[in-house]
Amino acid sequence: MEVLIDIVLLSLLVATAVALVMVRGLIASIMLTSVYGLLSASFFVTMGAVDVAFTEAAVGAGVSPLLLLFTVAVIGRKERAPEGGAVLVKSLLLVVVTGALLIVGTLDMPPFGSPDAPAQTHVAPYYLQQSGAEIGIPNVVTSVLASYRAYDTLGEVLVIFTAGVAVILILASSSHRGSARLRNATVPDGSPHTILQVVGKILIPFILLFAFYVQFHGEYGPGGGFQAGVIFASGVILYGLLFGLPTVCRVLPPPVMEVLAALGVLIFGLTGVMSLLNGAPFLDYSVLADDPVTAQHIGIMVIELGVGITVASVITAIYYAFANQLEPGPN
Amino acid sequence: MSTILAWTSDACLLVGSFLLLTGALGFLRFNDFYARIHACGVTETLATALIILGLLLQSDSATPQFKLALILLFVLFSSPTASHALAKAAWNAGLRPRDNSGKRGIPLPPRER
Amino acid sequence: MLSQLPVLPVLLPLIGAPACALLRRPTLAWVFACLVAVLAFLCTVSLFTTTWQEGVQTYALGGWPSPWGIEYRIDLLNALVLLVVSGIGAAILLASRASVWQEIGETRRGLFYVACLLCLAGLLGIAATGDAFNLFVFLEISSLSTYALVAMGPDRRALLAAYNYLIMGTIGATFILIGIGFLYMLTGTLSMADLGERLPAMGESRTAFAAYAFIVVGVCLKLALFPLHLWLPGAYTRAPSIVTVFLAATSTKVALYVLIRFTYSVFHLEFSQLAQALDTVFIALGVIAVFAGSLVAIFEADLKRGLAYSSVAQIGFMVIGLGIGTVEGLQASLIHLFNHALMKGALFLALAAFILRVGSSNFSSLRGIGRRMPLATAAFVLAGISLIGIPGTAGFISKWYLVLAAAAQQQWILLGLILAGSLLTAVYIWRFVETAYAEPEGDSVIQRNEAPLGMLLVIVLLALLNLYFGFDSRLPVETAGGAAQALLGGDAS
Amino acid sequence: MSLSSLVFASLSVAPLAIIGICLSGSRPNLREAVSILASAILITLNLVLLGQLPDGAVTTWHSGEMLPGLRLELAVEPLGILFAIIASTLWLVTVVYAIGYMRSHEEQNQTRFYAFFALSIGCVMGIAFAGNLLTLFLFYELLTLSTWPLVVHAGTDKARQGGGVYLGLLLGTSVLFFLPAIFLTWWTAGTVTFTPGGVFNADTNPVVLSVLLVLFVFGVGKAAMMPFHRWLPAAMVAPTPVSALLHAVAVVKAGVFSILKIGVYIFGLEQLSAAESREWLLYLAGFSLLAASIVAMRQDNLKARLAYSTVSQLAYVSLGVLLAVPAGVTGGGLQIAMHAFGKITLFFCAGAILVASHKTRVSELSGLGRQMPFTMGAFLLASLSIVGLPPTGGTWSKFYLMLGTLEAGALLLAAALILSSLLNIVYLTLIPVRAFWRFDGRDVPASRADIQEAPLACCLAIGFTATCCVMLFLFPGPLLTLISRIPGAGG
Amino acid sequence: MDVFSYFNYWVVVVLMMLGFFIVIARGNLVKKLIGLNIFQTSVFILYISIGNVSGGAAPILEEGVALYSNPLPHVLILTAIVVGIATTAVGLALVVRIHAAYDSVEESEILAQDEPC
Repeated sequence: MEVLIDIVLLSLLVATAVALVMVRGLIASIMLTSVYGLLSASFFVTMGAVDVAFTEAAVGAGVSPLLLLFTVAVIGRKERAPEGGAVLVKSLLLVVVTGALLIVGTLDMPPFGSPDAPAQTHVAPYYLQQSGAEIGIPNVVTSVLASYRAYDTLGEVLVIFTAGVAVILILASSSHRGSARLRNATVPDGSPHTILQVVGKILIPFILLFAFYVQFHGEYGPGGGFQAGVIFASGVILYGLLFGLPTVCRVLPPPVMEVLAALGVLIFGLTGVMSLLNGAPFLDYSVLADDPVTAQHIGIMVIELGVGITVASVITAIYYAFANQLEPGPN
Repeated sequence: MSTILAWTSDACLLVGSFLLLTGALGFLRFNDFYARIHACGVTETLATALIILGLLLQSDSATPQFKLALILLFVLFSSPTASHALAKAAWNAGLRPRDNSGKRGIPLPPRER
Repeated sequence: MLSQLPVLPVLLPLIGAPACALLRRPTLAWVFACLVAVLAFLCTVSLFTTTWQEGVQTYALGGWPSPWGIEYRIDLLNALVLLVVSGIGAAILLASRASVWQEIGETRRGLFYVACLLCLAGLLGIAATGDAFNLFVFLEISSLSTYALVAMGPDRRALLAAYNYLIMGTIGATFILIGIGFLYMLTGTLSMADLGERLPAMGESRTAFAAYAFIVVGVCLKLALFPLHLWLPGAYTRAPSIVTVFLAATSTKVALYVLIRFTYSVFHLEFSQLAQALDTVFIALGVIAVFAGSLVAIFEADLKRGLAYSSVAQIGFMVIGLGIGTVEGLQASLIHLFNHALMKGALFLALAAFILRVGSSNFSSLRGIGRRMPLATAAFVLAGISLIGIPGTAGFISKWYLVLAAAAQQQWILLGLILAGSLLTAVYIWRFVETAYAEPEGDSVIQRNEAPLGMLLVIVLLALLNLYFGFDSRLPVETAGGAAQALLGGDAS
Repeated sequence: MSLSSLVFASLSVAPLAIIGICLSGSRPNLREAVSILASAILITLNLVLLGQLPDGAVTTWHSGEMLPGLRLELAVEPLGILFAIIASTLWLVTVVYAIGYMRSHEEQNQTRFYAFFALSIGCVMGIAFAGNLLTLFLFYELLTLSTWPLVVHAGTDKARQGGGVYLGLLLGTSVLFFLPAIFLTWWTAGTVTFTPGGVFNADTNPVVLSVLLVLFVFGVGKAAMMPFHRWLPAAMVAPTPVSALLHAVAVVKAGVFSILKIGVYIFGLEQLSAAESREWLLYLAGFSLLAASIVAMRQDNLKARLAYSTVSQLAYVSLGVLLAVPAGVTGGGLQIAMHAFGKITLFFCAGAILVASHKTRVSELSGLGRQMPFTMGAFLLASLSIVGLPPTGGTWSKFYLMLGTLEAGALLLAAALILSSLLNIVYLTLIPVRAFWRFDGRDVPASRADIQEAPLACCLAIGFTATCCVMLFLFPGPLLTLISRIPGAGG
Repeated sequence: MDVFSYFNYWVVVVLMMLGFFIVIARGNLVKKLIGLNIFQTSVFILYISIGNVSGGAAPILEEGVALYSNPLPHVLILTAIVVGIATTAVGLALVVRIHAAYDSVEESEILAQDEPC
């Protein structure tokens, strides 16, 4: 049964990718990207990677197409016919060579799904067997993410922070530093989205609530700071789409978002510095409490919070920066 | 009792899937944008509801049931709203419904001109 | 606190970047960034001496030992690269103010320094980490910030250059990711030290071969090794002057480090029969890079672009050393890594000063610059002479060891090619000297207009370091020798 | 003063002079006074050094190791002292000459000229006192770089083109041949320090020696061995004092001096004669000196003719070394000195003619002896010295070189030397002869009536060097004594 | 199962190459980024496939479950997804600015406006 679902999903993925190669027009491409993200998320579920699936659904099928759509709204949806001739031949050649190399690489791989493969027998078993005792939370992915490889996660937060800085830097105009201008204009469109606004008003609080649930439930089930941040930001973006950029900017001013983004990273980083100051290695949570397991709990909680804050505020700030490009006015 | 529940659940899932299929068929076969939205929107709302209902009946602990119920609620809100948003966007962009012959059928209401 | 030393150089800019983002005033951000970079450099110096005296320093992040956690393993190679990157980084930030204030708009300056610190943190993180995946993460931090920094260039072509760099860089990073994935599949570990131990046990595996191939291609994209260098000239030319200095002096060095690390620490003895072929490829590509890069540089009308191509050529020299594949070759490569950072740092920084004062890096507008900015020009010439490899400068030491390595392998043709390549360097450096001193002035009256003091001091310092390390080369030579010996073990020499 | 502080003092005169020149740039008189004073001090220092000259080569200073077995070294030895004294003396003379020339020619950027001039002399001192190949190479390259601004002094396109050839050939040969040769020497012998008798073991592979010899001879591009002589005529675009400096004092002499030094202290005569490539290099030198003479004959431009004459005369020195016999070395050493004084006089004369009459072509000089008897007289003396006829110093160098060829049994080369001297007479000595005696019958053209002798400073310099040519013939003793102390010159 | 074991990897390879092809063959700057997205997502699929254990449950510890899938690749890919979206965001920001500067997002049209860069 699992194999069947597997094959179906993979076939759909291939079909989507092929369609992406064939299709012309950016809107269609973006929709296919979204479909691709959703399909791969489903695939991840069948592979047992629920956390990844959650994230991919939020990012691959959500945020990423959203950003693409914003871009297309600015630049237009047209796409020229693809280059033929030499470019095509060269690209095909390159792809075929690379692909062949990859195929050759797969030939000596351990069989798919084998429990005896080195990947399954060397480091991973330690996490599965020891994390219960050492960290004390059921979600092993969170244990590894937030404690064993917390430094990677710090790097990840920094990546998203960097992206925020980069987007704001790139899209900043000469007249303002922040990601958006606060203006008094109301919703520019003549016809208010009454129905959408009503439904939005009902749903958005629940979306935000759900974000908090995901944030703090990450230790027990799929979820965590990153997913929570994305969901929170989606709520904010939805609000912005329905009620206009100025409205949402009044609620969450762009400068505040920038400060929050930095603060999130700092919360994470300074947690590590705390250990450092107490003579333990960076990000060693054991100094946070007397009981090592409790200490791990506290540590994970705090850094997940940092992750959540940064992700939510960076994605919101990126949204502001892009949405600002849509606003008419001197830019 | 459990047998009846199982049967009901299976029936819900089956009908739900069938409705989804018809929705997809309609989406592919109809030649008018609004008709396509209609096909998807209507069937999807019911189909999703049925499928979640079927899953609800299969589950035996409280947490998943609660979550499924929330999802159902969410879908009931979002799915029609999404259809509405699509149709409204198309209308605002100037797209008008067509009749079965493929010609523009419904005239513009005077207010819109 | 001494036990925390290995993590501090990375940690300081890493925490410093978000803190810097909280500062609203650009001047404050600049001061803060400088402070952080200088502190990081001091930590690196201390780390370097510790490593020098006591050998490899390990540091388990989060208290989880490798391979379960992420570990920093600082050996001489790491220490050397860290030293170069943090030293040059600090120097450049200190010198940057005038140039940044001219080229970067008011609204962007504060975040510009945040991005600089992020880039620095990323590069240092790559150079320090002992974990393959952690390396990827920090690679992305440095890359993303670099894309933004390049896009800050004054010309609209900067945007396109940044975009091209983004596409190429991301393809490279994804290739590295694929390689790391294959490695994990084979061995079940991500720690580089652990990988190095477990890979040989896997025997001659095609998966390992593919992994290596993908990592090499990915890194070479970042390294801008010919023919994967296409992004480099655009990015270097269009980026703000300070960013160009920073990239040229640090980023390719780190990429070379990654290449060396993967080739010798992770994959070492495993590709015994393949090594030969691979070495030949490296040498061939290196030689082509040297000649192609230099030739383009000679005929380039824009000095900045010329120097960018010169970087392609110099990377060629480093890769040749790597390709020779002996302790001497590797040592030469590392010495050149060190020296080239000094040379290109001085050259591009002096160029930044020219652009600051003249407004263009075109040869035609640099006429008579030698009289307008005598000290900066002199420093440029000194660094240029070092680039050529005249005795008495650091560049000579690099070339000497490279020639030594080639001679030890009886590769006389290669030796000749290396020398001929150096000669091409002389041509484009001299072209500048000619422009700066001998050409008649343009119609404007030349007035003495030296670079701002802070910038000038750093330029002169870097140029003098070129001289210093030409006479007292113990630091790079012995470090590189030790590092090369440690990497290759008793295998060669 | 100790030996090492003397050497340091010699080396630091030029840098100090540069500072003085730059500081006094706005006041020409003071500036030139600084130059003259500096050169006088330098001569004195070198003479003192000569008085304290120890036997063999004595290392006076060395730096820390730049690379294993490689460091900067300074050493005192007879050949170096000889070279230093010649160079410093001629610096003084050239400065005096330049005062007259530059002022009456109204050249631009004179401060730069004098500063780089001093810098070149500083480099020459470095070359003279270099204790090993690396140090020699370092100063050799510095000399190339510091003379380049002098070559392109005029700043015209033609000057830049000439400068390009100059730099390209000199840098190119040194990087492509000289540097590998140093490397190979270090690789084979383990040291690059100048050692009397050479650094190579008796069992060194002769093939390696052959290769090395070729690399050195071509690598020292300043020796202008054909086919790498093109830079010398190309550098003729420079002002005359510069040409004098390049051809008589600094650059070319640095080249042949390096060759001589390498022959004596790196190879040693025994190992030198073991190198098989010596044979055909000898013949190349022979060919070079003949061919350059023939080319010189065909040049109408006076300076170009002198340039090719230099190419030819330099080949004498190379030939002397390559003979690998004591007389050859002595002849080579003498030739450096004699040619220096002879050629610098010729260039001074050429410059004086240019300043006074604005003539650059040989064919225009007929009859000029009437207007410029002093200059033309000096020209005659100097050309005799170049040819090697009494009563001039050139006689001795040619004599020893002939002796060397005979000692080595190379009769063909002896014939080449004689033939070349004959050619010298044709293309050099005939110029003043025609200027004096072959008057073409017509009256002096009106334009010539106002031609007078060159400025006093020029005449002073010319007179001094011409006198030196004669004095060296009459009193060659001290010079010969000094040269005989060169290891291998058979004292 | 044996045949399928490689089939799975091969499909992933095909997916990766389709993405890669879009990146290098398409001239539209947005389309290139979409291709990059697909390329990266496919690599994620590769990683998750590596961590798959037949019959393994999601790595959330539960009483009575013995076989879990490998959590480590999941952690890595969580990070990689973030990296992916970060790259996309920066790339799109660049595209918006490029459009403002050149009024086009087609590579050939942009290159025609400048000498090669």
